[in-house]
Amino acid sequence: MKESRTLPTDYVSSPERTSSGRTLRTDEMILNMGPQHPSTHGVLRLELVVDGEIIVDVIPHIGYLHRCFEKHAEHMTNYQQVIPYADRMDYLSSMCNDWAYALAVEKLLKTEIPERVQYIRLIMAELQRIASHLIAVGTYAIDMGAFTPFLWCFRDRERILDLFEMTCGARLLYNYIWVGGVSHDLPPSFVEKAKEFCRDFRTTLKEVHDVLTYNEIFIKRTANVGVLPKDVAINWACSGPMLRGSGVDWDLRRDDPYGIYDRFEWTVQVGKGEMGTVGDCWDRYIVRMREMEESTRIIEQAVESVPEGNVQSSIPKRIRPEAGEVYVRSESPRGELGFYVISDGTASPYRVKARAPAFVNLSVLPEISRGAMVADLVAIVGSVDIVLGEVDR
Amino acid sequence: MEELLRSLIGESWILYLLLAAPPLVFILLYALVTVWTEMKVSAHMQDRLAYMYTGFHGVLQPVADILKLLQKEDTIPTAADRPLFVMAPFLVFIGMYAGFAALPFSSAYIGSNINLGVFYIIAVSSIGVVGLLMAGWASNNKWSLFGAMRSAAQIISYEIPIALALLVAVMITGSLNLQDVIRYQEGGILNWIVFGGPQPLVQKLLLLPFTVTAFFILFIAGVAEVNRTPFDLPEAESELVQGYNTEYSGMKFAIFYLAEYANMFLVSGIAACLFLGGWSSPFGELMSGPLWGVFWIVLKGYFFVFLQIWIRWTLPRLRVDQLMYTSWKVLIPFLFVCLFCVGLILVL
Amino acid sequence: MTAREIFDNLKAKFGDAIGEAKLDALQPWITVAEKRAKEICLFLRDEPGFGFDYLSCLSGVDYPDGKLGVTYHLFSMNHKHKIVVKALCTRENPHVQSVSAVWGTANWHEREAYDMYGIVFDEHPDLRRILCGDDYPGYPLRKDFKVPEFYNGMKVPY
Amino acid sequence: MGILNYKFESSNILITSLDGLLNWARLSSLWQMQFGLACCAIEMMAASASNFDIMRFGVIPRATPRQCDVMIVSGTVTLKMATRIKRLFDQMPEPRYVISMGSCSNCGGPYWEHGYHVLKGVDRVIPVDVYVPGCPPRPEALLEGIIKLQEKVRKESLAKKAVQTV
Repeated sequence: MKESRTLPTDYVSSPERTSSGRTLRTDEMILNMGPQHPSTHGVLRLELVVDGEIIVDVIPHIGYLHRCFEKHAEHMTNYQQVIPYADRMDYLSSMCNDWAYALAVEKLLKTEIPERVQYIRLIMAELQRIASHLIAVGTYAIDMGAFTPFLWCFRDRERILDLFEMTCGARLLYNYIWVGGVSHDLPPSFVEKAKEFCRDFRTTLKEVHDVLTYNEIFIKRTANVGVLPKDVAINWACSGPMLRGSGVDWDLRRDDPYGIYDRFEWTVQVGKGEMGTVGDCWDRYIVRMREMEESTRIIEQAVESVPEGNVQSSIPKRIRPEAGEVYVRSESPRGELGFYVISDGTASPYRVKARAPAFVNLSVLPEISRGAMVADLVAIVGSVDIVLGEVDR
Repeated sequence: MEELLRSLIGESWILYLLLAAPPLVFILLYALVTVWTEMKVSAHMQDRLAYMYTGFHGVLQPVADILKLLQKEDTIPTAADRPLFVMAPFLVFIGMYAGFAALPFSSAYIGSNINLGVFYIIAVSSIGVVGLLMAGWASNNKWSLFGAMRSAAQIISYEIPIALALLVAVMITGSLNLQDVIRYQEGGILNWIVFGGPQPLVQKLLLLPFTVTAFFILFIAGVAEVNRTPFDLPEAESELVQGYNTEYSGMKFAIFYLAEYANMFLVSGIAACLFLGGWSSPFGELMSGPLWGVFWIVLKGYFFVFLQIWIRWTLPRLRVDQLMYTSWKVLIPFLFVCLFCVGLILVL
Repeated sequence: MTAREIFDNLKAKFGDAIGEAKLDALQPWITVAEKRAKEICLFLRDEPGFGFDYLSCLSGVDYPDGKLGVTYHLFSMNHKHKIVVKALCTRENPHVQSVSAVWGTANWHEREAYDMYGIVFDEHPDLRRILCGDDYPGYPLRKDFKVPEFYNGMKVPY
Repeated sequence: MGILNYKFESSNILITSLDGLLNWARLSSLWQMQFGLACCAIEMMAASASNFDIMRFGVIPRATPRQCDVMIVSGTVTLKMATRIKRLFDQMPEPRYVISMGSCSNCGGPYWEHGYHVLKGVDRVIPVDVYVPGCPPRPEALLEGIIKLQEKVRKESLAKKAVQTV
């Protein structure tokens, strides 16, 4: 396949490095990383211009998993039918995608959501956040060369998947949160199992902290690497742990509230530059670790007080929202997940645009990886935590 | 053993074959065991089981792997430099195997009992680098080249701490002959050089901190020398795909694999010989003798192989500049201090 | 700041460049001239009263009346207010001024809109297709898009 | 004695037992190519993680196609990726096998109708040995796929082929 390559306009072909008064000219090498590479987390392709091991420039090429989500959404015969495709968009946080899409359509419909549904959705989204962050942390450990924490993370993730499975029968892609409600009610032993999980999960977190977070080598590899300053982060519209890692106290769950997050006690975790500079890879990593703790807290509070009630609000089988458009955003594990839905009054959406957080977060990659080493690039890509299904949609 | 065989067979090529064969047999057997051990040890650290379906708990898995690799198509990339590409794995293997020639397996058996044993091992262990560099260059793959450059830089840098650490032991024993070094340490665990050697008590206590430091550094540098985590940069999977052996398949890859595992034992064995009494029994006269000697050195060597496996599945990987920093700015200065103090104590 | 105030302010500053607006919609929007998008966006970002420093989303749309459009969802981190800005262009001459110099994030979003709708963003530093291959025929999200029978020798329809 | 005669005519004992040994080696050491495409890749990772532990069958992930025996196409194959998958498959040395994991790579899955950028089945570019259905298949289903592939390998006869060609 033919693909053109362009270099940025400010690119200098042979940088001159002066050492002890003499000029040393070096040649760059173009290195193709991906689409099949162990650390690209899927089918991302990075074109690296390297000078030895130092990265001069990175040109990401995406689209190797472009599955035409938006086209499918327009061609569905029903608003509800989009949800399975939203599931497959960011396959690590299907629950959050479903919720975000449902929120958008519900806003168009101006429906009220039963109280029980609010609780169930919140519990599911937070469990999903933990599951997603566990993969982020686990694969990050692999990128750093430590294999064992990855398996520990997956072991605990399986317990969350068990909870999902007993609720809706699926392990990965759930189609659980529907417009106006959820597909099934919670099974009888769910609350008990969820509490048990929250209790045991703290032990795993401690284990991962012991073996990875405060490991000297790990800190050396991630601190002061890939520093994303606050203003750059906002200008490039980064969101989620990426933005919080840069020290911006910003969480849509609190600042643009949706659901019932305001009823629980939890804090927004922000990167403080404990091991290096604010906004480095270690900060992004630790924000994820601490968010898992916060999510556990939220779940513990929420499962205590799930009210009885209906799990489907009374909306017609075939939804026809009045013509209009809405952009609704929510905090997925990777950041601001927005759905821009245009309705023309018929039963299927006229246009659905998904604002994928990973897509936006990835676009800042060249900005933060120039001048780093090849090994650092692996650390940076890992800390951005991309899911290619979402980047390419 | 050498004399015995010489008297039986006389000076002929069969003699040399017989003398050279034991390490090869050992390497093959050891590699099969270690591949299995590595997977099982890692699996039990990670709450799983690993190989289960080939023989009892998968003990035949390495055999299956080797047999399968033998059947694989032997691909050589079109753009590769064919002669170098084919030669590289053998060169790596030769470098490793030549090292085993001077490794004493017991008081009765050593491939070649040369007086410059330590020096010889340091010298031949660098041959492997040429092979790695050749592999990376000949593959005509940029990742391979990266891996090769990294491994060359790494092995050359870590050769120096290894040589200096060995020098500490050599200074105490006063010999470069490995058999002599081991005989010097005979008579129980307290005579091992890591515990100061068979010196008078005061001198021994004075030497102790330096010998222990030198031994630790030798172990760390040894791990780096064989490219194991946290120093596995040449084949860092998440960075360089498979490093220098990216383009190798089938038997050539198997040889690289074998050489890596054998190298693990070689550095462990040398550390054991110079600091832990080699084939000598830790209980003095008890359980000593030529055959017990094989047992002891394999046990000691294998203990460090196990440690290397343990470390590999626990620690993340260093970055290339941090690797160089560790060698040149941490390990080497420490060793210079050790060398100076050991020399001072021995003179006094 | 409410949508009405934002609209009035913009109207006072840019006059004709500000087109129709729907301020009573679920999320009020303002239309701006596609040739002056960058200038207006820069004002929206830098004017202290507005402070729209966060471009949430930029999407291309193919409207039923045959026009193409770009929708910007702006948000201010300081003032916590939002506004939707739209720029419309015709199918025959799909040119819109790029805002990637105002918000870095617009770079990839605009490339995506170009890829999907064929909207050309003038002054964009690196306008290439982003999701589809470089030689992919047509702009897939346009309503009149026909799936190609073959692409690079591979059959595309089921 | 018909059966015995027949056996001696078509093959001989030596080749049969050598075949058995070689097939056993190949089927118990199926090194997998470490690459994932989409959702199914997560289930593939879950299959190699502690709970399912695909390594019990001797399946180890290798990062380079040169050292792999089986390619698990885990997820949607897009038109842009299809050529890359073909190349990766070409880089794998014989004998090689392909497991198509999930509906997307079997036939396009949910993207079969409007997926203008989705290849409707990876078998349009590379030959597939085992299809694992599901969207995504559970890790158990992938394990089943591995077992099916092992059955297939067990019935092969490489040695006979080699003798015949010589």
